[in-house]
Amino acid sequence: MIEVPVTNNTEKFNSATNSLVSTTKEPLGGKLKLIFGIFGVLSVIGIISLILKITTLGFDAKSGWGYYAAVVSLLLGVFGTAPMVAIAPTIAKADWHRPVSRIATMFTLAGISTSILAIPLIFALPPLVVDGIRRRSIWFDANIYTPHVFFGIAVIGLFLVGLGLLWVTSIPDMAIMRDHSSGWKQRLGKSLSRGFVGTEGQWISLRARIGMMGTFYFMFLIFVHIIYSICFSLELVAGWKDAIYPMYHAATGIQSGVATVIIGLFLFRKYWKLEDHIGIDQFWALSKLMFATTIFWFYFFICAFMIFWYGKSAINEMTIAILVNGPYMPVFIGTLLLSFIVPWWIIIWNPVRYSPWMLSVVATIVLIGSLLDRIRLYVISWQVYSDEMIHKRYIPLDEIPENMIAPSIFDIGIFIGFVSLGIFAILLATRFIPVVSIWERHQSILLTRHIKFHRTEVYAVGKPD
Amino acid sequence: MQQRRQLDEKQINRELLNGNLETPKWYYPVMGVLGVGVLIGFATILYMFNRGLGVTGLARPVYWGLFITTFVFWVGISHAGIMISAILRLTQAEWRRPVTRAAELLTVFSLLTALFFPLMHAGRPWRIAYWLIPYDWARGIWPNVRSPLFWDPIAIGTYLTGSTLFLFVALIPDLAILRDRTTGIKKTIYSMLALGWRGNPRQWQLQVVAGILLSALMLPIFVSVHSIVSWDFAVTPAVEGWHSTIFAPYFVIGAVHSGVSAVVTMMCLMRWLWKWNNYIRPEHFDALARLLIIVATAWLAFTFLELIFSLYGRDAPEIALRELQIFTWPWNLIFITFLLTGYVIPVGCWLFKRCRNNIAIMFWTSILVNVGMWLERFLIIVPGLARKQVFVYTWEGYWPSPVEWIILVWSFAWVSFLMLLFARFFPLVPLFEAKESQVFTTEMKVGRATVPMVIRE
Amino acid sequence: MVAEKQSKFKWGMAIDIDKCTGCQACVLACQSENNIPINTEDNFKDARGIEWIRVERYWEGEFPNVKAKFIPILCMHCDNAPCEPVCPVYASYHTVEGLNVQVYNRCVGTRYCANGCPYLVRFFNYWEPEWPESLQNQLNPDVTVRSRGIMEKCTMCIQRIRRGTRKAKRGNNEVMDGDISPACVQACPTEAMVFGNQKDPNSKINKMKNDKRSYTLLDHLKTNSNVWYLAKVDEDVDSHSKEGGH
Amino acid sequence: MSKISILGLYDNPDSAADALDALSESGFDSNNFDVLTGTPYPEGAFGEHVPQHRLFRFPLFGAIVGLTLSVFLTSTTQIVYPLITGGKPILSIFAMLVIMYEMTMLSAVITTVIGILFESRLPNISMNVYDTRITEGLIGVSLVCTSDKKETAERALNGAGAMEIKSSGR
Repeated sequence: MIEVPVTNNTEKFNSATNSLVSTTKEPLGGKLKLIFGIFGVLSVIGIISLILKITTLGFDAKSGWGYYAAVVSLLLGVFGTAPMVAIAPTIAKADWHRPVSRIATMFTLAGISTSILAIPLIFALPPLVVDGIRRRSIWFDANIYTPHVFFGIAVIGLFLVGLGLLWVTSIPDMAIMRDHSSGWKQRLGKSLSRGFVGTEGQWISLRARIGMMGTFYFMFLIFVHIIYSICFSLELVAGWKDAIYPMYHAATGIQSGVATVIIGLFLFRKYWKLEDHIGIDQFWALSKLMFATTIFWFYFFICAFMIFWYGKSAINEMTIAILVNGPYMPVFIGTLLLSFIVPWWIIIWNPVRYSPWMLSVVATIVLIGSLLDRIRLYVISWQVYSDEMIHKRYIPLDEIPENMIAPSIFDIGIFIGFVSLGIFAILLATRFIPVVSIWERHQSILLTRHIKFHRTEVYAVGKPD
Repeated sequence: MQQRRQLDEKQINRELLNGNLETPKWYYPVMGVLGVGVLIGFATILYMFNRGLGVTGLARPVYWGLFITTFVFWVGISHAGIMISAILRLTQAEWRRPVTRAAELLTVFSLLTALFFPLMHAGRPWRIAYWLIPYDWARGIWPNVRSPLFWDPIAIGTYLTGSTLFLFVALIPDLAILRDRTTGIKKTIYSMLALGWRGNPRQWQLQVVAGILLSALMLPIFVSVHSIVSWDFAVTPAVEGWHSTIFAPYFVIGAVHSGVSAVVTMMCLMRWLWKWNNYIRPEHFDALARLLIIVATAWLAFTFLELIFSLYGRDAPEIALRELQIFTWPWNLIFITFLLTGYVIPVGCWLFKRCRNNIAIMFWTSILVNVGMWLERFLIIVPGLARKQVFVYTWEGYWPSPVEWIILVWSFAWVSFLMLLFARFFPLVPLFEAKESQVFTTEMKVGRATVPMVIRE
Repeated sequence: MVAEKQSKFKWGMAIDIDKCTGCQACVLACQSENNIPINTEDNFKDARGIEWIRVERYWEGEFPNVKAKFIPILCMHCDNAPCEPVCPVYASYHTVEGLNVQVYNRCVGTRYCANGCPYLVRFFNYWEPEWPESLQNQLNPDVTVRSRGIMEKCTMCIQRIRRGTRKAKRGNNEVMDGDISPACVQACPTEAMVFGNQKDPNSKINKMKNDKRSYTLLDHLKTNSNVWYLAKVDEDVDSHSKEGGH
Repeated sequence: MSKISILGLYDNPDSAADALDALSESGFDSNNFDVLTGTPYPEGAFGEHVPQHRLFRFPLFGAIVGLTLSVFLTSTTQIVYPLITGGKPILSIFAMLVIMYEMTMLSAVITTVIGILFESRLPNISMNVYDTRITEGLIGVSLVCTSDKKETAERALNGAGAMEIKSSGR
């Protein structure tokens, strides 16, 4: 057994604290104000587009809501599932997650745009009873507005739980802000850290709370994905019966979440000068996650497709026409390329997985692929919906529309605006919350060592329970 | 968490080879009992071949019954090996080390057993070679690549070949240890099998890389095998209860659930039979039980999605099927038993740390899981066929005949027999992994506390 | 698909439910024509009886206004037959004449086709078939006796089709509508069943299948079956009655 | 001049590492000596020459072979015997996909295993001297040299504190 020398880490701790606390001050100098301004303006444009869309379109023109629903779905994936990158490795006790977890968790703040966007969509969703007849629904005989209410609660709940998760995981950092800064930051840190001084009891309860909040967030997330995917697309297409679809939705959501975290990590690392804290290991581990989720996209897709293709019944043929070779076939091919083939082929090469910027390019491709995927799924669902058709056993092939519809100018405004709103919320938060969690950084300083092993040097990781 | 236990190589050799270098006292009696079971089983199979499939309980429209259930069950169990050795190897979980070999072995033997069942359930098993290989070239016809039943042997063959090779590659260093500990004819055989292993850095490096590379290659096969098995069922639009898109991942996660539970059962037995208390420790059970909680919960979620979507269409035959499956005697009893044993009781136990660390409790709960998982397959296959489409004129039930039950029991005896036979000649716990774990773990002092450390290169 | 166009024939059947009395003559005719083992009471109790064609009976209405409805069900010889692609050994495939045939010699008895079939018209030989001494000489020499362990099903009396086409060829004639008829069609006392070539534009079956009463069973599965049913005419109920494709 | 093989046995990794250093100093080529252990040690733990392997080429090669073979097999068996089943196209690409996938993986696994054996130079039938105690925890340093250098080698091995030195000619 190799002796591990006892080292004094105080110096490392202090330098980590100082450099990370200073990131909340002026990482970019004057440019930061400009960036804030741009995202702020874009967010305002998004909100204006939203209001205009509601006033000009109304809730009855269902086919006009397809792109809107696709954007909500995309944001549920991009912003909603990003914290899973922090939660899952924490539960699995992987040691690489420590510098990543804060950035991933901060995306819960961007959930504000999902929550705002989701509420108008609830009004556009047709009730469970259409023309006096109950339509097919996973809510069976429940009250006719059950999905509306449940989805509203779930989306807001997801946002609140996310905020809770962010707060719980940053309590020790709040205490650090209280001790190492001045002015409003100090006051805010004091009130948010709730008297955290780092006693053993406080750490134990902190860990328990993080575990609970993480699990809770995960369950909420899966719940939201299941409800959203079923109620806002699958149920609108008469005859579409696809049990794997909610899981497909969640898995692809996680794929886009991982992509978001990679891009976020890359940008923060580069422009906030965090090279000391975020290593290549993190990108390496994230690339593996990305690889796995990319393969999941194809797996879940082929699971459904194979059944439909082989089954060949009228319902199956209709489903394939809607999802694959119907009017949205070009979009589907784009998805297949950008969500699976291209990222998969790039990411199997080891050098790519070591290179942050290459990985970010792949992540961007994946995000575009996710957008196309959501367009393919949601726009047609809202396009084929009609009050007469919904009660049929299935939609006959000749009733499926021949052309895809184009997004309106408001849809584009909403998409850009609300993505910006999410980013704006995160940028605002970085003025106060360090983008790399200081306490977890300390933990990794404490628990990882380069030690001498006979004639070589090895890297040892402590695994406390 | 791993408690560190300082063991030197001599002690590891002595303790882990205790079943190979000498025969344990219980060995022959146990093998005798199992051997009788195996013989009875083979006699029953021959009887069935001789008389025809009329001796089973199969009847229209339930053309597939216990045999296919058991086939799916054993293929499910076979997912233990790669789940444990590949996924845990890739995620660098230290606690996988003592379990990998046994899990891979279970994969190989359960696949071998699983292959018997489609063979047996065929009407003319002596012509089955034709299904796999076109033995009669003059006929000018090849197997139908569009048939899921042709995908099956290809997928299972791939998985079996891959697992066997994986098992062998990881066995080479241990064969070298056995070669060094034996004499005479045994030494010659072990020497030949060990391929002249010397243990130089090149060989060790390749051994480590091989583990990772083969795991990465086996993982996609592992997922595809049970997906393909599930597609046997899911592609048929005629059977409403089968034609579901969720089947592939649902079967895979169910297979992982039952496979990992089977590994737990096996670990308990290994600990009791060979007294490997230094290697198979409560924390291993703890870690596996935690993994199982997650797997089981995901599996339950899939079960409910499947159920919800079967009722979602509001089709009469589908509702009739679920009525049979959930509310009609005796299926309601089976359904309740399946839920209780497959999820509620085991997961309820595993939530408590005390149960996770108690080997007897882990043993019984893991057996319960597999009872539940067998019933699950039975519940999917048989009622699905019994209530096929709207032709109420031909709704029939099915209950297995004694011949089928005997063959079911035989399959368990057969797998155990093969496992014990293997354990007599080869070590079940990988010795070099146990030694590697001694080298690659250390501990550090943080204040007064001692924190175990893992060395990464 | 290309091969199918080359053939002059595409066989099909139409059954007028309105004319069906449920007399079971077709069942009996099929039984004796095709060397099907005798279905004893025990066979039926085990649900192992083999009936290539069966007459399903549905009661409708409450007593005393009860109506019996009969529907003969045989292999639909679907163009998109779910039973065909699942067979690993091509024992079940589609001929160029539009028939779904079972090649006994290839069959290994996986019974997968029977699971794929939504109409439940495929049968498995659990035992070696046996006939009482008195019936030994009754067996049809044109039809193979199926050994145990293989699937069998309605062939549309392919032996009669072959004989008919051969005869026409020998005499350099065209096969005329009504020249060929399977045993069940021949035996039907009310002429409810009609067999014919769908590629012959003047054939009776073409007229029947284009009738406004015509439907196919389980058409939502889009099996494209080649057996058409003509719905029962019933003042009380609309034309698409319960036994039809649901 | 005949070649001989010499084996020095050590009971701890540090003296084995010293022995390697001593052998290098005595002018032996590092390709000719080797450390034998019963346990995998981290790479370079004895200051040995870290071997390079090209294992990753094998599965790639295997995958390409398997894919080609399966594409050929599945497409020709369908095209040459065009039996229509269930209205599916004669060339059913999605059904072929399954078999192509499995065969690709199978041949990748097989070539990987061949690659592993090849790259770790197994089976090894050389008669170099060996000691069974290596699998019991001792560390062996083995060396192949011409017989006239035997003395130098033994001196180097002894200098590092060898428990025992074995040698054999061949």
